[in-house]
Amino acid sequence: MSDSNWQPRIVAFFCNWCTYTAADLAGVSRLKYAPNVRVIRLMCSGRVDPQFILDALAQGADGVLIGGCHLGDCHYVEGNYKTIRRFELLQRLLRDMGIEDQRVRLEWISASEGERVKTVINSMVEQVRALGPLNLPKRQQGWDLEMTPHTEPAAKSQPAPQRAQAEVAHA
Amino acid sequence: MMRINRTIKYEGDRVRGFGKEIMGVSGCEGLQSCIQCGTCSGACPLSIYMDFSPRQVMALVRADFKNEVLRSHTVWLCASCYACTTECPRQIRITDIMYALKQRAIQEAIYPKRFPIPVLAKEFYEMVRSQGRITEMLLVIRLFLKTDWLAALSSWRLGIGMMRTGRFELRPEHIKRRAELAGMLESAGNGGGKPKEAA
Amino acid sequence: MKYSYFPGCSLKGLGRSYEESLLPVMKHLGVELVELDDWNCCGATAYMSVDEGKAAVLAARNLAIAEKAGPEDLMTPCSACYLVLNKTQHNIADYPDINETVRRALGSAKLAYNGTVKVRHPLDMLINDVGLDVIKEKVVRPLKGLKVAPYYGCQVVRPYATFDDAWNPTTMDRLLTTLGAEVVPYPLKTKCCGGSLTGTVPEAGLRLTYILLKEAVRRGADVIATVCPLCQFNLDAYHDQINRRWGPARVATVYFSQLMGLAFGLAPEQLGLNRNFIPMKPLPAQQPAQKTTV
Amino acid sequence: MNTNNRNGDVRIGFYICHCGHNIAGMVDCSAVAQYISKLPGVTVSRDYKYMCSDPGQELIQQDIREHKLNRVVVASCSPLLHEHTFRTAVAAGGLNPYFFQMVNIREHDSWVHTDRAEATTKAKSLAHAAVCRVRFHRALETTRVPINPDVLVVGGGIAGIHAALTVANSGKKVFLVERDPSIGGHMAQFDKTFPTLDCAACILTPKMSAVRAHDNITLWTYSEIVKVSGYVGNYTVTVKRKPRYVNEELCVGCLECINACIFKEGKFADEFNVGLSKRKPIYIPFAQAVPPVVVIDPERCLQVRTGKCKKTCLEACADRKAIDFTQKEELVEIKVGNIIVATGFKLFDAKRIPEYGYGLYPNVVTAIELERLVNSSGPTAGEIVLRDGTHPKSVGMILCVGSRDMKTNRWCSRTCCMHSMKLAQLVREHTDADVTVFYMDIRAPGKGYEEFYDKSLKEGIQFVRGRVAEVTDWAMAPEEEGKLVIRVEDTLAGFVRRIPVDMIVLAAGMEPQADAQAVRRMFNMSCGTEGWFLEKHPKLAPVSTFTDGVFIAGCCQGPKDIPDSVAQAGAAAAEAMALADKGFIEQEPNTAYIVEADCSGCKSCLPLCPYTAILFDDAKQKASINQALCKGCGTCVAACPSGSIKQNLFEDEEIFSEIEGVLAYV
Repeated sequence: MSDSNWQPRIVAFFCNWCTYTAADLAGVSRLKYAPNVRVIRLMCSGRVDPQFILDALAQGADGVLIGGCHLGDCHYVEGNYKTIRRFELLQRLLRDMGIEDQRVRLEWISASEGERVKTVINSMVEQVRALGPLNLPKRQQGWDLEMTPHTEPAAKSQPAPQRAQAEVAHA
Repeated sequence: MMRINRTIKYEGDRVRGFGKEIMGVSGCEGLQSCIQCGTCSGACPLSIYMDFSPRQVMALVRADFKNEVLRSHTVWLCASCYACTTECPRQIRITDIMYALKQRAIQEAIYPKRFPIPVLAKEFYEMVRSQGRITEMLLVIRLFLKTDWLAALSSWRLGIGMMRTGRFELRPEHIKRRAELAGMLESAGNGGGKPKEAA
Repeated sequence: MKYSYFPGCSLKGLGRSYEESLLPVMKHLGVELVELDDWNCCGATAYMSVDEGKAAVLAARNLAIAEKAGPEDLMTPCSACYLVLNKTQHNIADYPDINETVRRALGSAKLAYNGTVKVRHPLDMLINDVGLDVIKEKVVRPLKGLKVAPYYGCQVVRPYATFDDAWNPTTMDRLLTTLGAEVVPYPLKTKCCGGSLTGTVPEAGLRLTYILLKEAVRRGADVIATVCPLCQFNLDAYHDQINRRWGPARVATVYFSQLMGLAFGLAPEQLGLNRNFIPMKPLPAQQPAQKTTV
Repeated sequence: MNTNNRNGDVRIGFYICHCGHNIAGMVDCSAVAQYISKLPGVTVSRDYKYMCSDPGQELIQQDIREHKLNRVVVASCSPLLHEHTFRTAVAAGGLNPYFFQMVNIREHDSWVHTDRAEATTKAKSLAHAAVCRVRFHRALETTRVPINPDVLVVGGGIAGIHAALTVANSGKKVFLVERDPSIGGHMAQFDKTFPTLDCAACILTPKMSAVRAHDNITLWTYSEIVKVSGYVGNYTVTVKRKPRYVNEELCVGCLECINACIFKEGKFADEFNVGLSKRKPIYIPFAQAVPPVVVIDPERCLQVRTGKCKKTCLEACADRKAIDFTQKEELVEIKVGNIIVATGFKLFDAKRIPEYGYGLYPNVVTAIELERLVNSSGPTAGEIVLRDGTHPKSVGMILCVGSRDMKTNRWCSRTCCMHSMKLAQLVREHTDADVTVFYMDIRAPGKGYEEFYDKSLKEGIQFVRGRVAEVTDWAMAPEEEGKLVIRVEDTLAGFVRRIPVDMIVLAAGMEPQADAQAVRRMFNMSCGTEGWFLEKHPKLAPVSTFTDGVFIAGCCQGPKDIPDSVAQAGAAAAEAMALADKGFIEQEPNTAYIVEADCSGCKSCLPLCPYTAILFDDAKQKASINQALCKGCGTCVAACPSGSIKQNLFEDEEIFSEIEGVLAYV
């Protein structure tokens, strides 16, 4: 938190049917919440590839929020159950990488819960603000340095985000 | 002779910001959504003795009629039975609003003269501050001295009864660490729930 | 079973017969009560009228001491104390400004409160922890034929109690039935007794007391059972004034713990029953105390 | 289409909409346009007052022609609102409509933030992301799926009845499924209807008969929906038909069997008369029931329960042989294109407000109970009587019981004011009792409703403005002895009153059906926090849901009176008919597909698909996706270990570039 101008940047993946609609409802209801979240619309939270999350963090996001329908309410029957499974595995990986649990959050928000969009986003922003910047791109450089002298296959710092980054290097 | 009163209210009679101030006290924010249904007054066992019903007090506070509210008997007749708070369909904590109003009345020394209830509250406050506990008989005697010592005489029967039943206790109860408590209350600062600006 | 015990000022003064009866009854049930070290006045309703922040500090000091003393629940028999301690718990949790005031004040005396204490009323604890079965086993002299009006008053069920219904509480009804008493339907069981208004504005306060007494008489009650020292005092001490103003409404008012003691076969003088203005009539159909064979 | 190749020359047109003041008030639109204009590939970047207006759309089309744009990004409102509009505009300009991306800077930005600089920053980064993403877009084609013209209507109250008749009259087949043994719903229980005071049975019965007589309507009462699958145009619905132990085709409704039942007297609470009368185990719900067929209560019938009854009913039915104890529960599968859900409401249980003494004092009744008492075919033949059989001299009506109350239901039930005033007038008509109505606010905004209020006042009905605090039976004054006492603040007079009455009528409010959540899940609808089914748009799509081909009507969407329910039912019928008449639906081309060369044949994807759209070719050891079955959730895409599954409109590179874009602008 050295930089006093620092503002948390959070990437959100919202499912089209529940959470995205709820965010629209929050807008229609003119609820006010923190401006730090950038929403990317997907059809279902089941579409959230763990690589998206890693990529977002690698690109400089300080947190990632995933929003889906409540369990049992998925527009596609059970996509959100798949989301949980992946999410739990990913959190283990993130923990190993030293990334705090609170930075990546999974929330169920139904189409009618505009108010909840507001509270979830506000609390997420506050949580991430309290944790401070993630600075994963910089940290990655540090890991690379650690890696270079030894060539053992350290499971700890599997540079998954790098792979993701490589895939989007389209320029 | 027919006595008539003028009851019109002018804008100048309002104390702008009073309603907002009360609604800003923790626990009193619900007042904003009052729909004047009168459940509070209907549920209140003492509303029949009040000059303004609890519902009217809610309306007066919201409309900034500070002097009317603080001068009324209503807040002092509230016995804190919480019937209004439990029954209010808007879940307004009416009892807590009454407390906030009592606090302001005492702070600004606006309350009916020689009215025993605010005096009781203040005596109670003082006794707790100095002793940490309440000795009821002592409190009652001090209350009578400050309000209506004649009434004390008329209650002699009750006093004798208390002696007979072994409850006429004038030795003040107090806690051991009186200084600790006094210090704590000191550092709590004044002003009903609202902390002083952190130093 | 062990509990922290917060008696409150009234149980040392006007309501001492409540403590006098509650302690032996609890002991009889094998419940250990440990009085809170150097407890102070909870602040009651009067203190909140003067300064809500300080009122919260007063209550919080007791909660902090209880938390430090151990993990036991904090039992408090006085309705006002029960309400104030619970209310303070809620306020500390719900309102950051109150939380901050309390934290600062407790800190000045090297105390802290983390919100872990559970405040319990004896009725809650008797029904839910001890259990009516255990109580029934201890009854050696059932209160057969005794008609009791169960009077809960306001602050024990409103608005923070969770152990019973705010409109029609039944815990004491069930307890009294277990003791063998007959509970009369008493629609005023949660109405206000007038509180301190009986002394300060008797015209209004005593009228409330009178209504309670009159309805109990109308319902044929031999005795009113209560859970609060102020209720007991109001219903018991002002009969001459009430009589003068509105006519007679004579019925005794005792604590539920005193009735428990009687049913357990404890001596009346051991239970503070001698402290009543209007004494309770001897139990109808006096049976010799005998051990029931179960 | 010379520029479809993603590696070709990308020429992006960017448009930011002011939406009047809605966006421009919080976002500096020209600054955003300026910022975007500098990004690579952006040919045109403009801000404009209303992009969705005709000139706005024309602007896009003109730019496509003049600047040879091959990608379009519009930053405006939610794509759920206007994506279709702009895609159509892009197509009209000569581009494939899927070379378009929309940015939501109204609902997700200007409306929810308060700091202009921050909101502008957010708009820039969201727009940046869209510009990054759109370059990867590909030309896609929508697919057309035919629609089954048949319609299912769920619920046989007035809304369901009206919807079914409307659709059937247009010549389409309708299945009307009702859970109870008869259609008619709550309306059948009413005596008169406000504000015209015409008899409910007189106007409802003809419609009920019409349902039964209609060639296009298949009426299944005593039946419930248990499963729904498929999608708009092609739903498969499983209906559970409960055994009524009476053959509907053979029963003529002569009721001989009821007289013959071994129970000589009614013994069980009659549902239709809300327990005010008793019925036998074999009964007809009410005189005008449709179908006019008896039903046997399996919980009560001795034969069904024990198999040891003399079966006097069978004897009475004789050679008609309509009674059939061998009936079993049946599951029937039907195929429909559209579904109208009209499952109605449940009455609030007045016991939940103990202050009013319902269930404790026998002469505290609910409005629907009074409705049955006033009805000439009701349990008292239209006489308003107390439990002891005498006539009340005074009646108090308490409004908003379980409405506008945060401890129970916070919404206004909308009908209770009018309903209570109607009952008040009927009480005045039937008895000489004084009637006092206790209200918080009288809400009479419908056509002829205010006039009805006026009529009530003129008929001498007392109105006391105040929410009743309690109802007791303890007397404080001589006139209160033996009465029910209402304690209330008369807020207009300004004091507390105690009002003794003989009878109290509680206007219990409406709440969602107990199984609303299960029904919602079955039809894939949303619920508001209160539990009412959620319409797609509160103003502009009031009977649509978020699931295409599923419409809602009547009180399942929220409290309403008969006129509103009927209007909504008509609207839902029209929506369903419009879809059916179109004959096909266009499917969003967001399906997943497999790049066969990359598929390793691991089969990880197979169990993930809830629609069994993924097939596996054992010979080739490759998976493939049936485009007709795929719904486009993308779950398999995220799971494929070899990255061989892709999703149209949500390609990995599209999303990765969107991530990069939102994080590009600091």
